[in-house]
Amino acid sequence: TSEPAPSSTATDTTDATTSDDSLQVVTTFLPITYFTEAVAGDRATVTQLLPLNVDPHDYQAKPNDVQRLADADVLVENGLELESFLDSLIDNAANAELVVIDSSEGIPVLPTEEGAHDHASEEASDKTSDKASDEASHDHDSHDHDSHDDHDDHDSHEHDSHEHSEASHDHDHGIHDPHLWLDPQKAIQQVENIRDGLIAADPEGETIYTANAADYIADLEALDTKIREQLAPYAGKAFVTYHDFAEHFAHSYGLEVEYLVDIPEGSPTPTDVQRVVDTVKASNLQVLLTEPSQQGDAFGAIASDLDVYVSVFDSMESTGNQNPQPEDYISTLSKNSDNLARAFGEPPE
Amino acid sequence: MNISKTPVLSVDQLTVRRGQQLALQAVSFSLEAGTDVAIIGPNGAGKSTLVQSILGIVSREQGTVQLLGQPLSTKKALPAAVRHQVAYLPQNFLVDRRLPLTVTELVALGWDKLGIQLPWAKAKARKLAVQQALARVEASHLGRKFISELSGGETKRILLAYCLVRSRQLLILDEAPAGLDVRSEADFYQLLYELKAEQGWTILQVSHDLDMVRKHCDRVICLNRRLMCQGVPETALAPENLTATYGPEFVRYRHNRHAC
Amino acid sequence: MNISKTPVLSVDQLTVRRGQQLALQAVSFSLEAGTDVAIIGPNGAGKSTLVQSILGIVSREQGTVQLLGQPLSTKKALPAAVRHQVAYLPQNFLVDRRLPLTVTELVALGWDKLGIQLPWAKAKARKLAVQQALARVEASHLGRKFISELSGGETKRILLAYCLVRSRQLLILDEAPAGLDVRSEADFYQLLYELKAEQGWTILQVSHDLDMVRKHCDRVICLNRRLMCQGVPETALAPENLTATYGPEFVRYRHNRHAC
Amino acid sequence: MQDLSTALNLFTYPFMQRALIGGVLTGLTGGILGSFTVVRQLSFFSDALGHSALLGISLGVVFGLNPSLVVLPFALLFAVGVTYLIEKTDIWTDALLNIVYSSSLAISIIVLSLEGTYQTGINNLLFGDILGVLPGDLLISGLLLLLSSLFVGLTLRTQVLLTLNEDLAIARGIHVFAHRIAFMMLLSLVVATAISSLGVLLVGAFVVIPACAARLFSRNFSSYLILSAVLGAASAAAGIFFSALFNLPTGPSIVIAQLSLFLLATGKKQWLDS
Amino acid sequence: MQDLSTALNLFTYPFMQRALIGGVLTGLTGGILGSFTVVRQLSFFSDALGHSALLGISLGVVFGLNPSLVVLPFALLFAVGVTYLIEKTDIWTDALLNIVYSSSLAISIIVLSLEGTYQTGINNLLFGDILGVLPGDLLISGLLLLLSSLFVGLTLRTQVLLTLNEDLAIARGIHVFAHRIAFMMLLSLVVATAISSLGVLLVGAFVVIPACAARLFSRNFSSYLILSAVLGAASAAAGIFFSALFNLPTGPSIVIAQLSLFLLATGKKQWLDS
Ligand SMILES: Nc1ncnc2c1ncn2[C@@H]1O[C@H](COP(=O)(O)OP(=O)(O)OP(=O)(O)O)[C@@H](O)[C@H]1O
Ligand SMILES: Nc1ncnc2c1ncn2[C@@H]1O[C@H](COP(=O)(O)OP(=O)(O)OP(=O)(O)O)[C@@H](O)[C@H]1O
Ligand SMILES: [Mg+2]
Ligand SMILES: [Mg+2]
Ligand SMILES: [Zn+2]
Repeated sequence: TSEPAPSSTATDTTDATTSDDSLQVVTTFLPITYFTEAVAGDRATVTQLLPLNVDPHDYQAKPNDVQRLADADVLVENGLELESFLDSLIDNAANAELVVIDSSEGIPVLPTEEGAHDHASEEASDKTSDKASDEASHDHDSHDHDSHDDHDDHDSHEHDSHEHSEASHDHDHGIHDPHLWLDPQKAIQQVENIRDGLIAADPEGETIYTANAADYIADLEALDTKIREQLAPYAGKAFVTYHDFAEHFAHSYGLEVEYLVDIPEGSPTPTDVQRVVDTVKASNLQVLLTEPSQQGDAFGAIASDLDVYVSVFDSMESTGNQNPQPEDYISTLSKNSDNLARAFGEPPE
Repeated sequence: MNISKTPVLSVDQLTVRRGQQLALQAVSFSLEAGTDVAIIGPNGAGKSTLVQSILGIVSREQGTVQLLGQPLSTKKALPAAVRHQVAYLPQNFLVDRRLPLTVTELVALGWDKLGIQLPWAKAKARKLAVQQALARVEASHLGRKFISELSGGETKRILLAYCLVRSRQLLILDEAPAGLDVRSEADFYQLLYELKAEQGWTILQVSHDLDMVRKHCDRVICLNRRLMCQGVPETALAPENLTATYGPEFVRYRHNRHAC
Repeated sequence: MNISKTPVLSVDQLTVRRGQQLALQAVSFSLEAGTDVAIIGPNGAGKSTLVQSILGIVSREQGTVQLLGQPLSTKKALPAAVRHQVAYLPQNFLVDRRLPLTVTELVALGWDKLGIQLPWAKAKARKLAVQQALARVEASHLGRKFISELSGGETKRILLAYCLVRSRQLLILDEAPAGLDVRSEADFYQLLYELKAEQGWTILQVSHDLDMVRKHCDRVICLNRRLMCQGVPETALAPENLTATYGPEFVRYRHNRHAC
Repeated sequence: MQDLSTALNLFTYPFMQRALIGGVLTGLTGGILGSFTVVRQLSFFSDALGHSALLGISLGVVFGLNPSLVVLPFALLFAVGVTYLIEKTDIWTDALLNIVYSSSLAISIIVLSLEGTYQTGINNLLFGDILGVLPGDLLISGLLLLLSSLFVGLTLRTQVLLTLNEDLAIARGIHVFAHRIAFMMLLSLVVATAISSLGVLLVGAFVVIPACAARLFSRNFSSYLILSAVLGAASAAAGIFFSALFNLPTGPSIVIAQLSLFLLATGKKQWLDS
Repeated sequence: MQDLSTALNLFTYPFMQRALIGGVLTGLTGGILGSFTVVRQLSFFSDALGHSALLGISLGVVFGLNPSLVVLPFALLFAVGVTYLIEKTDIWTDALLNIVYSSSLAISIIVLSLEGTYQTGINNLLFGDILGVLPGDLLISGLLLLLSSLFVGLTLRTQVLLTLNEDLAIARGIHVFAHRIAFMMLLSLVVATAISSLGVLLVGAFVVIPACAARLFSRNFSSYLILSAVLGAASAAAGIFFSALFNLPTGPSIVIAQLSLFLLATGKKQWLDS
């Protein structure tokens, strides 16, 4: 096509020439593309369905997307209802051969619990999430905000039609926080899921996929170790984001996360602001964190009142970078961790 | 008075409030079929209010109105039986200048019986009636113009065509000839005469032109918030009645005008 | 003609297009100071178009207009020098009925020099002038009403007060007396006479009332898309001129009207 | 730009055919109702309804009702309420719609913040997914087109007179308030139904833009009405085609097609006027 | 509901004090400009501008400009463009605003869907954060209030005549188009500046609702204008207070306060009329 589909494959030749010989893999959005590319390497052609700069909450389907799904062999999604536009796209593409890999399959998740912004009700939800999480990282009983993921999406933008039609609650919202990828431990499981899925779809590539995945997982383990060490001194401390999007991350590293509003377009009440102000004072925070695509200066007023800085925590749902590489995931999350450490007062190197 | 005939319109003890004041107080009168009746009175006397409250455009505080034997309620729309029997030409005709309605289409609206019907129902008869009505007010050349593109006098003529495009029993005119040129004004009175004499229409017109009223009308109603007098022109337009209606200095003015 | 005096208004070869047609073709005339000039002509003759194109409300296709010695351009607003010297009373006065403007406030707008000024500037003089103007058109009792709450004739009076609340050199009236009651109409002509004779205003009025024109005006301009004739009433209103302006059957109508 | 045959090839997919048919049907309906809507200064009705519907849905959620069952009754209630307010307050129609619009947004935010229920993104209703039109949606669109054509067709004269001048309408025995309510209810029905598949933005555009373009082109009311419907359908078709050809999101492409048409009409008017 | 002393205690925080001052200042400005905006059928101007501003920002980003530098020139251009279109097309003002609104949304989505632009959320501008008012914002609000008061105060007569009847205005030597543009530019300046801290919703409500409520209360134009400003300020203060007392989001609380005022005015009118 003359309008190249967003592709981050290093060897990105036109699909017309490669479509017959190599596996055509379509991914949904950025973190999934990182992971899939890391596993596929040169063995398959990986293209991302969404433009790089559009996060899944915002997506408007184009006619040609259907065709890309119709021509694809494999589709990799994050799952947990984040990519709500997919159902009708897949239906329309009518591609019986399409293999869909749900990268979140089988990964323990943090349940979202509606309401419950009051800190009183949190013990119960902590229990639930503790049981649900069987990963290495220990849990903190005092973990404050498991219960706040009553929105399943983040980041500054548009929270467009997530259809949580199969939500088991009587309320119309996702039951699980879908932002697994912000926790490297869960990212590893996603990579494993993708690896297994690709092997199933392309058994001949098994050795390549296994080797690639192992390399990447090693990197992720290293990243996890780095972050764990970096943040260990601050265990139990709270950090502040504009809205509530870092649950998985915080959970994994024994931190608490305080936030101003639960969803990006939520309007804070005076008490919300008061709570943040008081938290910053109590934890003696140096820095408040916003997302890179957050419009304007959301924390500006509070930051200047408290005389602290504003820094960034990137949730990686979209990027301005034209040619993202799997290593970007590592560096971005590492950067997030650095910023966080600085927020807790670590002196800059 | 002819007791055997039901009057075309009868208004009984009509009281109407506009804003804080009473614009009309206990006005009663009735119209005999086939007569041309003028309502006269000073500015703000309640003449327009009277005709509007008869038709239900302004709500009544008290009193009853009967049109062609049917009692009218201001809560409900005009009853089906009288709906097409009455035509009304308003004093001010405010329209949205951006509405793309042509003169022909406006006049055709006067012809339609506004029920449920196909848009092209009776297109031929309709077209013919519209053409005749436009010719009657000498406005055939205006047919394809938008109503927002007319001069003041042209608008008046078109409204007149709207009223008489279909035969009626009662024609209510609020200062219809104001804005017409001298020649059209004469045509207008001629037209009213024909409608009345040849087709038996009853006419209720608001007018400031006492000369014309004297000459053309069968009865006169003098109004100034209350009914000041009514009767044939000779008596109703007698100086003492006019003085009562328009105020004490009235006779001098009349004199002035007629010093020709 | 008096050559030494510059005319108050002079219109030269004015051509104006409205929609597809030319509403005015090559109309030229001029007004001497202190005269009362009538524009007459049938409906759609272009009378309103003429006054509107003089003031720049409708754009001109050709021709020039000079007001008090200042050339006017339709591209630009009226020059500052003449801005407060001319008042205009339109034929149709369309306002948004929801605008909360009172009669007093409307008339006061006529008094203001619309430049940059404090809202309370000269409040006293203004209030007095407004009161006087309202009294002059017998509308003092209407001062606190919203302009949307007036009857047709009341609106006309208020507009008149708006025009004469401050002294002017030129008063342009488009069918001002239409809608006034008999008594107010007489007052109106009396008022015009005073303004002209005592205060030296020049008056340009569009009128359909030939009797009044004959009696009150100094000059008459007969218009029917072109300038048909102009002159003192005796000559301009002669039967042959009227026939040329209004069409051949005109004389019969005149006869009809005067058979009193 | 894709090459033409690739683009045309897309139309062999049923989803494209459905989008095309759905777009054309809604274009016709929008054009027919829009010609009156615009004249009655109700241009922002769809936007106001769309944002109020959100409130309806959140209240529904609060009371444990199924959102899709709430929408239609809510829309009808909304129509009655707005007509009543317009009638009673005698405030500018667009201002009133704005008040309704801001207030419903504000109330829904507060309700949501109180209940802590999931925030159905405010913008959920803004963009629909015309590519996700289902066969059943087509049926509904068809029915609404039929209903609107019947309503406007059979009461055309009444509607025109009502729009022209209320006094004249009353003097002809038209029950103004009843007719206003009927029209508003029909409009809200159409808007509410279409919103779920097309989104507020597209529905609003379908109602307003073709009618305005038609206004600039037409020299009488009948041609205005017909042209409005035709332009609605044509711009939908053109927009979907462009969307396939240039690989752009479909909904916005339709709006752009409508806008182009409007600008064309403006240009033509400028050119004629000078 | 919190207890009163807790709520009052909130006002010892600087952010609450700034919110209060900012709200009152914007309420005054909105009321002053709003009284004319509403009469001129520009009620949806803020919404149209808000959504177009997004387009301006995305285009700015495409051309590598700093978004905050783009917004003001864009808003002024927008004002000129809209005034020009209203003048030239002679289409209903609200319909035109709707066209501008839908089209800018559609174009921005398309621009965003092209590659290489950075995603800014459509809705970012909808809800501002009155609690995030910076001391610098207060200065700007103060300046805008001053500017608006001066403009409206010093040209009051001209504005009123212009709003009343265009023909009369021309006959009095008023340059109608220039005055229209000036007013629109001022309005767009106020709206564009306020949007970033208050959000489109709140700005729109500040402009429309107090003016409509004032319209129902007042018996002449001067009281309409003054009351509109006063109600704007009072409802802002009341809204912020309620927000503290009942622990509700601040922006929506202000809108609710304004709405209550409007309904009160409606009720009073009903009661007087009967
Ligand atoms: N807005 C408009 N657009 C197009 N044509 C118009 C417009 N207004 C008036 N015309 C046409 O221009 C011509 C002159 O109109 P004008 O209003 O000047 O007439 P007039 O002499 O004032 O008539 P009247 O005595 O009825 O007031 C008429 O043919 C009329 O139809
Ligand atoms: N919409 C309104 N609201 C309040 N008062 C009104 C309204 N319309 C008219 N009035 C008042 O009601 C009274 C009667 O008005 P109406 O229009 O019936 O007078 P009219 O006899 O027709 O006068 P004209 O000869 O000037 O047409 C007047 O005092 C007028 O000010
Ligand atoms: Mg009257
Ligand atoms: Mg005229
Ligand atoms: Zn997210």
